[in-house]
Amino acid sequence: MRQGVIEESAGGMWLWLLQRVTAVVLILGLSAHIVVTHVLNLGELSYDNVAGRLAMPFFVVVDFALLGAGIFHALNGLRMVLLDYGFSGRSQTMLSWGLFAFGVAAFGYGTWALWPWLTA
Amino acid sequence: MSQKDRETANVGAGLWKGAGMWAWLFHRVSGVVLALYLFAHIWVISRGAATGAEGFNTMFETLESPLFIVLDLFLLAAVVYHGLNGIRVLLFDLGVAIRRQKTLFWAVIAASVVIMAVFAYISLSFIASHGA
Amino acid sequence: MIYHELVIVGGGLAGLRAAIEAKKQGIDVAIVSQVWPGRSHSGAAQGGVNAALANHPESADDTWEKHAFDTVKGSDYLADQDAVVQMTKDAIPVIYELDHAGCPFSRFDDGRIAQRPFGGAGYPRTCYGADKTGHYMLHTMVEQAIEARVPMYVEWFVARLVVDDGVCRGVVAYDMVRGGFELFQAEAVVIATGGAGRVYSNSTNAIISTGYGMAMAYHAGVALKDLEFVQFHPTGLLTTNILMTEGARGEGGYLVNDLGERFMEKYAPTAMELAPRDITSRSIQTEINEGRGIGGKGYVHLDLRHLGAQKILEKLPGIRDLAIHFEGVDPIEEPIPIVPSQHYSMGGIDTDMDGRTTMPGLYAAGECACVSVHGANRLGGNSLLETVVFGRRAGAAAAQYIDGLDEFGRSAAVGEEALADVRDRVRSLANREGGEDPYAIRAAMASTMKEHFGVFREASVMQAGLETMMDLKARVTNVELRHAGGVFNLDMIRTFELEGMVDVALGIAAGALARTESRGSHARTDFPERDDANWLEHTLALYEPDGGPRLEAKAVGLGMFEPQERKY
Amino acid sequence: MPEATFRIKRHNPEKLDDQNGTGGDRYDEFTVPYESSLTVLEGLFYIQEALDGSLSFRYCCRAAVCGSCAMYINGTYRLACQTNVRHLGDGPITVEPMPHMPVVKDLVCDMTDFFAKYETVMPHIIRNSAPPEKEIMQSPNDRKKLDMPVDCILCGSCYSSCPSVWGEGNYLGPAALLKAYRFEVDSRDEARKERLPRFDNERGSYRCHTITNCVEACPKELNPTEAIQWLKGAAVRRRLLGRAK
Ligand SMILES: Cc1cc2nc3c(=O)[nH]c(=O)nc-3n(C[C@H](O)[C@H](O)[C@H](O)COP(=O)(O)OP(=O)(O)OC[C@H]3O[C@@H](n4cnc5c(N)ncnc54)[C@H](O)[C@@H]3O)c2cc1C
Ligand code: HEM
Ligand code: SF4
Ligand code: F3S
Ligand code: FES
Repeated sequence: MRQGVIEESAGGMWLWLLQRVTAVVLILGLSAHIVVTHVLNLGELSYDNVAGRLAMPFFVVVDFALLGAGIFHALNGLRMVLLDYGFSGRSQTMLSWGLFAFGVAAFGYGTWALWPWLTA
Repeated sequence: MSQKDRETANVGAGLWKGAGMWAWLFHRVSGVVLALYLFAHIWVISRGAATGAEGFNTMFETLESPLFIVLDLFLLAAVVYHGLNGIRVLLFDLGVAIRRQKTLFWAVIAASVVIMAVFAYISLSFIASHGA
Repeated sequence: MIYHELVIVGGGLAGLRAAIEAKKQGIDVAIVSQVWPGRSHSGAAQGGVNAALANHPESADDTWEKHAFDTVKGSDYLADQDAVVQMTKDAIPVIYELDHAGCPFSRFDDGRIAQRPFGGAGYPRTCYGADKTGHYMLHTMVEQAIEARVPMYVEWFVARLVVDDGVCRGVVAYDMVRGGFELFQAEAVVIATGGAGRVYSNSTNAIISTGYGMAMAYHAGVALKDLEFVQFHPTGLLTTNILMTEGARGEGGYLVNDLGERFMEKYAPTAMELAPRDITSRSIQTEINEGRGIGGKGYVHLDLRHLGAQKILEKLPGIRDLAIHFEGVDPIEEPIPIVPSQHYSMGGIDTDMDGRTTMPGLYAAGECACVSVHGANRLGGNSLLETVVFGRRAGAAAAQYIDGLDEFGRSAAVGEEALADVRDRVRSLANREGGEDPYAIRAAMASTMKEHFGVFREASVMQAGLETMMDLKARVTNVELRHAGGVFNLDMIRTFELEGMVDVALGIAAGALARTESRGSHARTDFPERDDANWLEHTLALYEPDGGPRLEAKAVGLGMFEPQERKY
Repeated sequence: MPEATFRIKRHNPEKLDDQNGTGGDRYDEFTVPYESSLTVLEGLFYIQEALDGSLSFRYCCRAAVCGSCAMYINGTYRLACQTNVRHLGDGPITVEPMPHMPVVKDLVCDMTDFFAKYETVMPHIIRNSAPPEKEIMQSPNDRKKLDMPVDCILCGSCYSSCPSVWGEGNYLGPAALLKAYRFEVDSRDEARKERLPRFDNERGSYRCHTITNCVEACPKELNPTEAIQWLKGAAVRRRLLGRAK
């Protein structure tokens, strides 16, 4: 009975591993992000401030890493949650591709949103 | 399992004795909350690109109202718990301290409380100093 | 109707091994078992399994001949020596085969399979996996059967054999999970249903060890052999009779009476606690009878404290758990209260070395069979061995028998009658009114057997016991079934079992009363000596529907070893 | 004589269309007298024999080695045969089948899926080389690695307790994965790629979220979580770093 399902769901190590890797990126990146924006800059949140920070190459890297890792981690996390509530076989495949497409779109949108800051 | 089987399945309570179950549930809930927030966040930031400096600063003002700061605190709690428990899970993945999962859970809770206390102090004094 | 060329009744070690062997030979074989095979009683075995591997530093010159000698001497010369030779020779490859199949035996430092001393053995030759040997062997065998893709009918209770024209052609079984009876047609049947311990109230056996499989063959006209030889294990827990393995003494445990004496020095000065089970049980019973039980009560102590926590945790972890959970005693801190308890049925379905019975198409192996390799007293660690050695041989013999059949025999449809018969039986049981309570009879039987056919036996006591048993047998015909049909109907299963149990118990009683000598586990106070002139022979019990069995004698297979006095 | 009150959850599939539509589900109370000690299993037998012959439950060894009698007793997973009423304090003893499992009747759960999953992990040794003449050597240290997993009695408690199993019936569950581990860590097992795909996927090890309910539930005090974590690591070592088993 289960044989078919088992074979269909071969793989999974990469997603599992990437969830861990992105978690590490997030924990480092988010700590930095929160400290910089909310602790050091508290009370001084303003367009210029943020723009100035975003122009620094180091923060460009951090923010893009955070954006990518965050999107992946969040979507794959949501996928893991949904898998536990009834997605298997074909619907699992469709879910995965759907979320993948959404992730790419979100990353594109995020980049577009960040763009003016970088070029400002 | 088919629907009928699920219905005849005997759902009981009292499975909540091990800390691991709570740890997982909080992690899952905070994870989903954060995931949904992330996309809201991207959208908010993108408003900056759309409206330019002026609109952005008005938005920040809204965000610095007490209501949003309190909401922010909840969000922060989710991040802090999820992050710390994430480290707990990562340790298990490295094969470390699996048999001490309960102690680690309480450590995560304790650390979360401390961190949140600090943030709450900073935020509340911010609200106080800026007046309502 | 379900058809398989070979049906194996019972998924314990013997049944599994038989099935794997038949499968290897290309036979369409299936196992039908009352419990998932990995839950069979074999899994409760603790101490170990014997083979002259000569791995132990003190057993470098051990050989299968010495193993055979110990076995025959242990049996009080009632074992068939050709079968013993076969078993002890096969023991060595069988253990290696188990190891190759992944059985997690404990190891010596050099990586070889570890061995420990056991009662009645001249050398430490008992291979073990901590104190869970049976569990490890059973799971290994289940895994092998799964790999070999042997179909298993799990939770099917076999109610009777199908006999067509004197040939065994299948079984009728109750499908416990889905309900209803079903006919299994087959060319041959192997019975591997384990022991009959539960006819005694003080048994170490699983609750499903009722001897019903023996009774099925018995009712079909096959003789049961040597039933009167019932092994009492020296060390069962006081309140539950759960076994404390002989391995506990093998690792150095002491038996101590109320005076704090290691009383075994009076009874077996050389072997001490490692005398064979019959002798040790009698010694304990004597201490108790003479008032030296702990506090004058009916038990003595098994003391492991001097072994130290580390050794107990490493070698006897299961024993410790059992003592804690079931007796509330931690062996690291306190001695364990123990009593001799019914443990093993040396007797069983009369078979030859290949598991063949006198009925064509019917085979038996394991504890339900009597080959006989244990004679009047089984040595610890020989029974697990028996299940795999003779399970294999029975599977092979049945396969060969099936290969030799002509096509005509295969296709004939039989057994509808047997199926209808079982259904009628249930209906009539259920329709009876104001009948006997089967559980009252069961309880009366079990305590009668304990009181009247225990460690020591005597004519007048046994006579009274036999009369009670005859009475109970008459009452069984009046039992009433409160619930018929349905799924997982324990009432029905246990009532079926009762009918078989009473007949097996009667066989034990009749055989014990008739045998006017003391031999092995059969110790009569009125006939304390072994009587080779008259009684160096097996007892065969044949079923009579009314009253007790008809007894006959069968010659013992002698050979390598001349009968001599047993001294330890 | 002391007495114990048993509150037993009943389920009879044949009464599925009961007027109250409960599928024959109800709690029945029984009073069981005993002398000095009584296990829950003995109590169930007393009820079946003397009070209600239609009660169904699994049993075999009555010595905590066969795994038949796992149930939910006073809200915890226990082996009925190993649980003495004196351990349970005063008050009625509530006995239910293992939660989140389909029920066959009364306290008997349907274990079909449980065993089917166990079979999919290839629960047997895999050897590729010719067997030696004698035993396959194994150091006591290597043997020690087996101590934990070989004690599993496949009682199903862990499986019933795992939220990842409840959510989606295709997860292999802790018991099957523990079995895969039992062979993967065995120094005598020579599996290369054979068993790996059976557990190295999202119906296998990756579906475990280290919830550790299984550890809490196990009456043999085993640790399936540790085993599953090892399997995840082993897959990475083998697939990514190309290590042998
Ligand atoms: C507590 C204990 C410890 C022991 N320790 C040792 C030891 O250390 N060393 C040693 O050598 N021996 C030991 N023994 C003896 C040994 O374990 C048994 O003799 C042996 O395991 C019997 O195996 P078996 O395959 O014949 O039967 P079992 O393992 O009893 O299997 C019987 C099978 O038959 C099935 N069955 C029975 N009736 C029916 C039916 N009517 N319909 C369908 N299926 C049925 C059951 O489901 C089961 O699968 C011990 C015994 C006990 C009681
Ligand atoms: C702060 C650093 C973070 C760490 C260390 C971290 C760690 C983890 C880990 C290890 C898991 C896997 C849990 C499992 O398999 O059981 C996980 C799951 C998840 N994470 Fe994170 N995470 C972090 C931040 C985030 C963020 C910012 C989001 C949202 C945007 C997020 C959303 C999720 C979700 C939805 C899951 C799935 C939860 C589940 O399966 O129950 N995480 N996280
Ligand atoms: S791991 Fe424990 S709970 Fe799970 S099946 Fe095995 S013994 Fe039962
Ligand atoms: S409860 Fe389930 S999720 Fe993993 S740790 Fe145990 S298998
Ligand atoms: S009856 Fe075997 S574990 Fe309880």
